[in-house]
Order: sequence, then C-alpha cells, then structure tokens
Amino acid sequence: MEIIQTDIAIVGAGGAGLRAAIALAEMDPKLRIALVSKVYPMRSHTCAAEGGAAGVIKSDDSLDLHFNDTVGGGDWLSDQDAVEYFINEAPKELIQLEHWGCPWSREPNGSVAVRPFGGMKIKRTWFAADKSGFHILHTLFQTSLKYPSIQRFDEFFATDLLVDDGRCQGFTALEIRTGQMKQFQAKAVIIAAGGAGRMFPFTTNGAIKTGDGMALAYRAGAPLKDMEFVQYHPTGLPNNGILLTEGCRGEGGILLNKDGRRYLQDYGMGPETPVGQPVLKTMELGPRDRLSQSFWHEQQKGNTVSTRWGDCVLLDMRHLGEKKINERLPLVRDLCISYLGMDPVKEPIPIRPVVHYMMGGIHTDINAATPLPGLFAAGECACVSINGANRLGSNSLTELLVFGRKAAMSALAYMQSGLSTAKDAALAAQAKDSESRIQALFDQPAGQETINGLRQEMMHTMEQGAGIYRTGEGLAATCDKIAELRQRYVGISINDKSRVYNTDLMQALELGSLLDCAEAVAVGARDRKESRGAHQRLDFTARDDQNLLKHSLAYYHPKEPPRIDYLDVVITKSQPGVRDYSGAKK
Amino acid sequence: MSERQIELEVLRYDPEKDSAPRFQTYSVPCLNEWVVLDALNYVKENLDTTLSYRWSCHMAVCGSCGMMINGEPKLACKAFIHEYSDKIRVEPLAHFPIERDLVTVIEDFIGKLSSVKPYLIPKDDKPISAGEFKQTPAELIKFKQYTLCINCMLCYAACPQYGLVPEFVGPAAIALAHRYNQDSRDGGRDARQEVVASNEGVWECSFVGACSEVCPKHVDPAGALQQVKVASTIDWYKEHLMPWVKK
Amino acid sequence: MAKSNKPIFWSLFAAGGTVTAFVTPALVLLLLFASLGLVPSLFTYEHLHDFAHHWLGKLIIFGVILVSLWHAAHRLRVTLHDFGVRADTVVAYAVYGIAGLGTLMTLVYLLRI
Amino acid sequence: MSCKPYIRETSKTTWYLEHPRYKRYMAREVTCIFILIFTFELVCALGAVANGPEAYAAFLAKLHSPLSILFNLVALVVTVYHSVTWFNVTPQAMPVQIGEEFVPGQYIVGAHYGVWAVVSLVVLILGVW
Ligand SMILES: Cc1cc2nc3c(=O)[nH]c(=O)nc-3n(C[C@H](O)[C@H](O)[C@H](O)COP(=O)(O)OP(=O)(O)OC[C@H]3O[C@@H](n4cnc5c(N)ncnc54)[C@H](O)[C@@H]3O)c2cc1C
Ligand code: SF4
Ligand code: F3S
Ligand code: FES
Repeated sequence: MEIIQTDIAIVGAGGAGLRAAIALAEMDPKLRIALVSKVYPMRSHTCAAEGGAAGVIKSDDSLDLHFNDTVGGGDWLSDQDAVEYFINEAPKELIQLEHWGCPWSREPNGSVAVRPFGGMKIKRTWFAADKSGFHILHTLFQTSLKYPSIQRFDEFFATDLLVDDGRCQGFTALEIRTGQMKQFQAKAVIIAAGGAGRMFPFTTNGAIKTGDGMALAYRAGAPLKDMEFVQYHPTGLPNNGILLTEGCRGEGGILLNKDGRRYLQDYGMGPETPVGQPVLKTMELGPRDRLSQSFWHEQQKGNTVSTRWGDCVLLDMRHLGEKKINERLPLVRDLCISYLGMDPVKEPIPIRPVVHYMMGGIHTDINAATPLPGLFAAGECACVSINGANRLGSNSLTELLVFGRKAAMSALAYMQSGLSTAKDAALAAQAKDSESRIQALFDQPAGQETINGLRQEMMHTMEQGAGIYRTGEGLAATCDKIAELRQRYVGISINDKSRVYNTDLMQALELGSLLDCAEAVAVGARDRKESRGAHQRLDFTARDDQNLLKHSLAYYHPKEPPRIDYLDVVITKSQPGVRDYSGAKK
Repeated sequence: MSERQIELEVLRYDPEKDSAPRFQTYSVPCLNEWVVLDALNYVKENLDTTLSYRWSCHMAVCGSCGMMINGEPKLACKAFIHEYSDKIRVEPLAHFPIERDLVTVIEDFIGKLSSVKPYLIPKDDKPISAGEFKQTPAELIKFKQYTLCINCMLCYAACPQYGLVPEFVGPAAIALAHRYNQDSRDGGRDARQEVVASNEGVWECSFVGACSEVCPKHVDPAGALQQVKVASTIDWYKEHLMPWVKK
Repeated sequence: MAKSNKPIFWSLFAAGGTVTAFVTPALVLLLLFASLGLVPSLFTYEHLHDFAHHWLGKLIIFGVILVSLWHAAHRLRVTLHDFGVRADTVVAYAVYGIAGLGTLMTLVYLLRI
Repeated sequence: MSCKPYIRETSKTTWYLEHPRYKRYMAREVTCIFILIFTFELVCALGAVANGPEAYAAFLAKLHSPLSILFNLVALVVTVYHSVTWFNVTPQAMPVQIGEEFVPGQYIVGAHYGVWAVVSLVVLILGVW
C-alpha cells in the first residue's frame, strides 16, 4: 500500500477544511499539508448555503448582543467560553474572506451589507445575494490554489483513522478513481467532513452528507456530542427538500396556514407584525426550532394545506415585489420556478420543515481538539459547542471559518510540541486491516440485504422516531430498529465488482457511517428526558436544567449501542433563562 | 402528477471489462416533475447499483452532475423530464475522457482553472484590523456575473475549440480570470495575462458562443472571453507602439 | 506560456468585422445593381474616379478595403482550421499574403488615380 | 492501475455537423469568403478606374455576367447574415454599464441596427445620387 507522508492531513475540503488548510499554509509555508476529500472541493455542501454568515460589524451591534442571541438561541446548551471566542473572531474571519475576494453584497457607500436572520436581535448576517455559502466556498477554494504546500487529494474517500500509542497518526483513504487504498501518515489529523443529514429521508443536505467524518472519529474512540439535536429548517420545498433560505423571511416573507392566518402568533412569537415590516426575533424571524414545531402543531390541528407532496404551510413573498425578489432572492425564485413550477412573485409557495443541520458532532474542546490526541475537528462534523440545542441560522458558516482556523492552529501547536516517532509497523497493520474490510465487501456473496433497502429502513425509522417531536416509546423503537440495521449491515454485499469509481462501494461505506451516527442520535434522544431547543419530547415537555443542562457524549461500541455519558455545559455569564421571541410586545 | 414510463439510454463503460463504451437501456417510471437525476437515482436504487455518476446537491449549485442529455450538455439535476420525449439518452460530458459510465476525468479542467491565478491579488495590502475594502454596488456588479460559475464544465463540453484543441484554457477558467481582473480590489491582471493572453489562452476562442448558450448559471463566458481579447489587444498596442506609456 | 501576437490580426479582424457589418451589405447591393446593368451613379467611371481622386475618398476607400480584407483573411484562417486544415502557419502566410496583396494593389491603384 | 479512461475523438473535419449551433457558427464563419471575394471585386473596380474609362467599361461588362449576378445576389444574403450575427453579439463583447446596471443587451443590439440602417441608407443614397 502506498504511504503518503504529510505533516498535517485534513479530511474534508468544504468550508472548514479549506479554511484550515489555508491557515496552515500561511502559518508555515514549509508544512506538508494533505487536503483529502471525497469530492472536488467546490462540490462540498458548503456551496448550498444560501442565507449568509453572522459577524458583528455594524456600529449599532455589539459582541454581547451576538453572544446573547447565540446562547439563548441554543437554549443555554452552548459552551459560553466557546461562544465568546467565536463571536470575537467572527468579524475578523468575515473581513479576511472579504480580503480574499468574497463578493459580499454591499451598501451604497461600499461597506458590506447585513441582513436580518431568525433569532438574531439585530441585522448582522453578511450575505452574498442568496448564494453566500457558494461564494464562501469558491473564494476559499480559489484562494487555496495560491499555496503550493496544500497538496490536494480530490476524490479520496477516508475510511479509517490510524491510532497508535494513543495518538491519531493518519488514516486510510480509498482513491476513488483506482479503487486503491492509500495510507496517509500524519502528525496530526483534522476532520472537517461535514454533516449527516442524509440519515433522514427529507433533508436539505446533499448526497455527500453522510456523517463519514463523525463516524471516523467515533469508531476511533472519540465521542460524539449532543447528537440528539437535529435542526429542522422550517422552509423546505415540499417535493424534494430544497431549502428556501431564511433570508426569505428576513426580507419580509410571511408564513400562512390554510386559512391565510399568520399562525406563528399562536405559538408565542406574536403579536402579529405588519406585513412587509419584519421585526427581529418575532413572528417569522423566530428561531428555527420554534417555527418548525409550530408547523407540527398546525398539522395536528388540521390547519395545514394538503398538497400532493403532503401537508404544507404557505410562504408568501408576493408583497416584496418582483424587483426586490430578483435582487435579494434570485436563487429562491429560480428554485421555486424550476423545481416546483411556482413563482414567488405571483403566488405563495407551499413549504414544510426539513432536516437541515446537525448541532451535534465530534466532541471537541474550545481549541477544536478531540479527546483523542492528534485528532482535531471543525465544521458541521464537530461540536464545540457554540450551537447548543439549536443553531441560529448564519452562525454555521462563520463557525467553519473560526474553528477551521482554530483547528489548524491547534494541530500545528500539537505537532510542534514534539512527539514520539510513529511505529510504522503498527500503523501499516491497521491500514492493512482497513483494506481487508473493503476487500470483504467485494468478496461477500450476494445475500438478502441491499444497501438501498437498509438505507430506506433507516431513514424511515429516523423520521418516525426522531423527528420534530419525539416520545420515549417512539425513540425506543427507533433505537431497536437502528441496532437491528447495524447487525444486518454486516451482511451487505456490493454488486459492483469493478475497482474504478465504484459508487456502489462508496454508498455501502456511507451507509455504515450513517447507521453509526443515527444510533448516536436515537440513543442520545431516548436518554435525554427533557425538551430543549431542537429536541422536543411529548412525554417530557419542559426543559430540565436541574439534571440535563449537560452535553451528552456517545461512545462507540462495535456491536452494541453507544454508551452515553454527560458533560457539564460551560457557563460564564449567561444563566439559563426564558427564550423570548415575542419582541413585538414590547 | 402523472407518471410516465421513460426509456433511459445510458452510456456504460467499465474500463476493467469493456474496451469501448456501450449503451444500456433502463425503463424508469418517472413523475413528470422529476429531473433526469431523479431517474438516474431510481436506476441506481432499484434497477442497477453498478451505475456510476456524480451528484450531490440536487439544486444546480455543486456542479457535479454535468452530462450530455440527448446530445446537449446539461446538469442532470436541472434537466426536467417534462421537457423530453419518452426516450432520453444520457452520456458523459463531451470532450472529457470517460473514467467510468457517466464519470469523466476532469483533471485537465482543474489544472486550467488553477493556472489562471484565480484569486484576489490585492492592489493595496490592508491588514484585517483596518476593516473591509470598500466596494460600491456598481463596482460589484462589474464582475458579479462571473463569480457565479459552478465549475460544471458544460461550457467545455459545448465548446468545439476545446474539443479540437485540448490545450485551450477554455471558457470557465478565462471567465474566472476575468472575474478577478474586473474586481475593483484586484491588481493582479498582469500576472494572469501570461496564461490568459497566450495562444492557448483567449486566442484559441473563435467566439462560437456555445459556452454561453449552455451555461446553467448565465455566466456568459463567451462575453468574458471577448472582453479579455479587447483588453489584451489594447495591451499589445500599448506595449509595442507606445512602450513609454505605463499601463 | 508567452503572450500571443494575435492581437495585431485580431484587431484588424474586429475592426473589419464592424466596418463590413455596417457598410458591406449596402455596397453589395450597389454592385448587384451594377451587375444587373443598372449602374448606380457612384459606380459610373466619372463618379468613382472623382471620389477616388479626392484625398478623403482615397482614405475612405483604403480604410474600408484594408479592414475588410484583413477581417476576411483572419476569419478564413480560423475557418480553415475549423474545417480541419491543421497547417496553421502555412494557412496564415497564405491568407495574410492574399490580404497583403489586396492591400498593396489598392494602395498602388489609389496612388495612380 | 486499473483505470483506463476512454477517449472519444472529435472528428477534425466533420465535427460541425453534430449540432445545429455548430452549423450556424460555420455559416457565420464562411461569410468571410464572400466578403473576401467581394472586396477583391472592389479592388478590381478600383484597378479598372486607375486604368482609364475603357478598362472600367470592360470591368462593368464582366460584372454583367450571370455568374457575377449570382455571386452578388448570394453575397447580399451572406453579408446581411454577417451583419446580423456581428451585431447580435456586441453586447457580450462590449457591455455598457451605467451606474449599478448594465444596459440591456437588446438596446445595444437595437442601437447597432439603427446605425446600420442609417449607414446603409446614406451609402445607397450617395451611391444612387
Ligand atoms: C441548503 C443549506 C443551506 C445552508 N445555509 C446556511 C446559511 O445560510 N448560513 C449558515 O451559517 N449555514 C448554513 N448552512 C449550514 C452550513 O452550510 C453547513 O453547516 C456547512 O457548510 C458545513 O461545512 P463543512 O465544511 O463542515 O462541511 P461540507 O461543506 O459539507 O464539506 C464536507 C467535506 O468533507 C468531505 N468528506 C466527507 N466525507 C469524507 C470522506 N469519507 N472522505 C474524504 N472526505 C470526506 C467532503 O468531500 C467535503 O469536502 C446551510 C446548509 C444547507 C444544507
Ligand atoms: S461558465 Fe457556466 S457552463 Fe462553464 S463551468 Fe461555469 S457555470 Fe458551468
Ligand atoms: S464556445 Fe468556445 S470558442 Fe469561445 S465563445 Fe465559447 S469558448
Ligand atoms: S447535483 Fe449539484 S449540480 Fe446537479
């Protein structure tokens, strides 16, 4: 097996991975950096982000306000020291991106423009029309081309971490073109492999968001944190889950039920604000968890509109007018017309909540370091945690930058702290095992199980048991089901025996990652007997700060469900309080 | 929504087995609102797991799923079934070597993209602490269109000159160079000209215009290329006839 | 990679493309009339001679013919390439040679008028 | 390595038959042949003028041949096609920005058509006068 020697290897070339790579290249031009990604960097799912990235820049805003919005929005499950670091670094990172050429939308005087976003008390979301993530990703990718020390391994699929001497020292990755396994040997590894929304059937996440990075770390012994918190975005296109950005509501779009009532006022986010004059943190600009939950209640009451794609509510943007929609929300209009055949300039758009983001992920400390020495994580796959129980829209893109860079700094410091030399034989043996695991998939005779069959069952049970509202009973069933699926997974085989660009094989590996992550979600949710942020239990409707103002940590077991442990939340200056989204009252 | 039975004729090529590509036909029950990518996913999930193709976002933004659909370069996730008859032919993007089935080798494109120095080379250095560069909406709009490229390579598949002269740097890469040249914050045009203004650069383009016709993001690379030609020509005259004039 | 010298030819091509787009159809129409026997007054000997005799007329004639020739020559070079003729250097010498010859002839004729 | 990418060759001589837009392109490109011949027609006219009235009369006589009529007829169509294709792409090559907006392409094309009409009229009037 070919061994690729590097100093620091990064798994994932989305926003977080690219930011880390650039930071490393800038800190030390002599460093050998391997940037490994299962897709070409600009295909990473950061490109799909529409709305924008939050950072304090305007004079009417303050770091404290951003802090409070983030911590309150996260239902006090965020680590406040991490949030503090985050909000401090946020503006610098966004300016840095501006200096790299990101085409942020502008004010007439040439300074960057900001837009309102859900759960934010003040306009602070930097945006590049409604293609913010796209522009961030392409700016980062193009900037990364400046640095010869960033060696890219595009279309390499990381399969297992190599851990010896209690330290992470690299990983194995499949070169997708050739089907050959390569051993990446590194002094430190950063995982930035994105989210895992694909464990659900209805999601805004692209096909590549299969939790591989989380599973890599998890299987190597690093725990997954707060996995039970899964964010539903309230406004997805009903037929395929394509996201309509929160910017729609930020610009003044309103949500209506079948009677044309702005139903959010019935769920503690009112009183009603005038149409076309959105008020921050009120009504349509409430946080995502609340909005998605209101949908569920409306559905229970029979107030939703039934469409051929299921129950929906309506997002009405007609009053914004064609000019503003074209200028601020061109992609939204294009998506509605293309994929739904409806024009938001002319008619209200049916939408429903859709799985969007994993608040949980690989447990890291404030330095982006995991408990496994030598392993760092950043981006959606990591849980620092700044997002707590519910991420505020537009904090995630900024998080990629802030903690992507932080991970790079920590990894470099770790590397420079002097390490014992690697035991090559031990690593080679592990790499060999990893290769055999892939070989076994080829050799296994065709059996009963199909990859698609298992995947469908997994998605179904996740939606049934671990959706917007959960019950102990439903979760127990889902846990059982996932445990069963993990067992059955052992029996899968692949039909495609070719080594070249074998997507059958990749889907098999991705399914394995998804099942591991899904189990952490389900078990974490079953054991969290309270309602907080995005995790809502019908059998435990209150928040329980007494017992559960804690992060959950799921530890992997190859055959059994994960062991769940808890860790205190870091609270520095904001004591848990009431999340108030009825700003219009005052 | 009505269901339709579509004959999907897909090019297959497995380098380990086949010496040349062949077509395989799948009969796929499609909803009228589907895109061709949905039909391919149906095949992959239900009929034949060995079919290989790239995709991720399903919303025309990641640029992975470019392929020839009835001979036209298209994003499979933006090729609507209702616009086609009951027989649809799907092939890998033209002008690129076929790795496997619908997957092409795109290293050449990536290399060309990298060769034009597609990053901001600031006119003036400015520390982060000094804040952002000012850029008015009028300055932004000057290059905005060229930032919209998703690197889907449909333009390369449409451009006959790229097919005929593989050295041609090609539409998307040059449009990207133009994007930075036009940016009020940038001062790197000279550095980019070496590649862009070479014979293999913009001068291999004969303004066929096919690139802009197929571009799903309305980047209009053809326009960018002509503008680069005009600017490079002015450069040339300045350099050769008026060497004393500083650019 | 080195910067190309194509700008010389391309600038003539572009200028010629524009000039021919504006005036050539009308000129062709005039000559078509002439070929049908309805010689328009410009194409009578006297008028043409007077026109070409005046320095401004000379300049206009020379300008139009020059850019038309070089426009056509450069495009022909590309077109031959498009038809599969790969000997670009030979083609370039040939087509630019023709354009050069035409330019020279024009110059000589104009000087003689 | 087991990969063995398959390369599809583009035919260097017949590629333009593969798509209508390529045929349209080639039609545009071959206009140059007509423009070239026509320009030489002008050069010949000039040469005839330089050689005196008899030479010019001979030139006009040659121009009267059916072949020449046919050529000029076809050239008329072809050069109009050249003009149209040329003007239609000018907004791409030379966009005009006023403040925060680009002037819509059809205005630029329209302006060119307008000038074209005026120029043609002037040439025709001058020519027939
Ligand atoms: C539709 C949509 C809209 C959004 N809008 C916003 C918004 O407006 N504001 C905001 O703040 N956030 C938004 N988000 C969230 C945000 O975009 C994501 O959380 C963020 O982009 C994740 O970035 P990342 O770098 O962590 O991962 P990604 O960009 O997903 O990149 C993951 C990388 O890891 C690689 N990878 C994965 N597995 C492997 C493997 N096994 N081997 C090798 N490489 C691997 C992939 O190839 C890829 O390069 C949105 C998300 C979605 C889905
Ligand atoms: S210019 Fe258009 S067609 Fe070409 S790669 Fe970019 S988006 Fe695709
Ligand atoms: S199609 Fe090709 S020739 Fe030029 S205008 Fe576009 S790059
Ligand atoms: S799947 Fe992303 S562009 Fe089609």
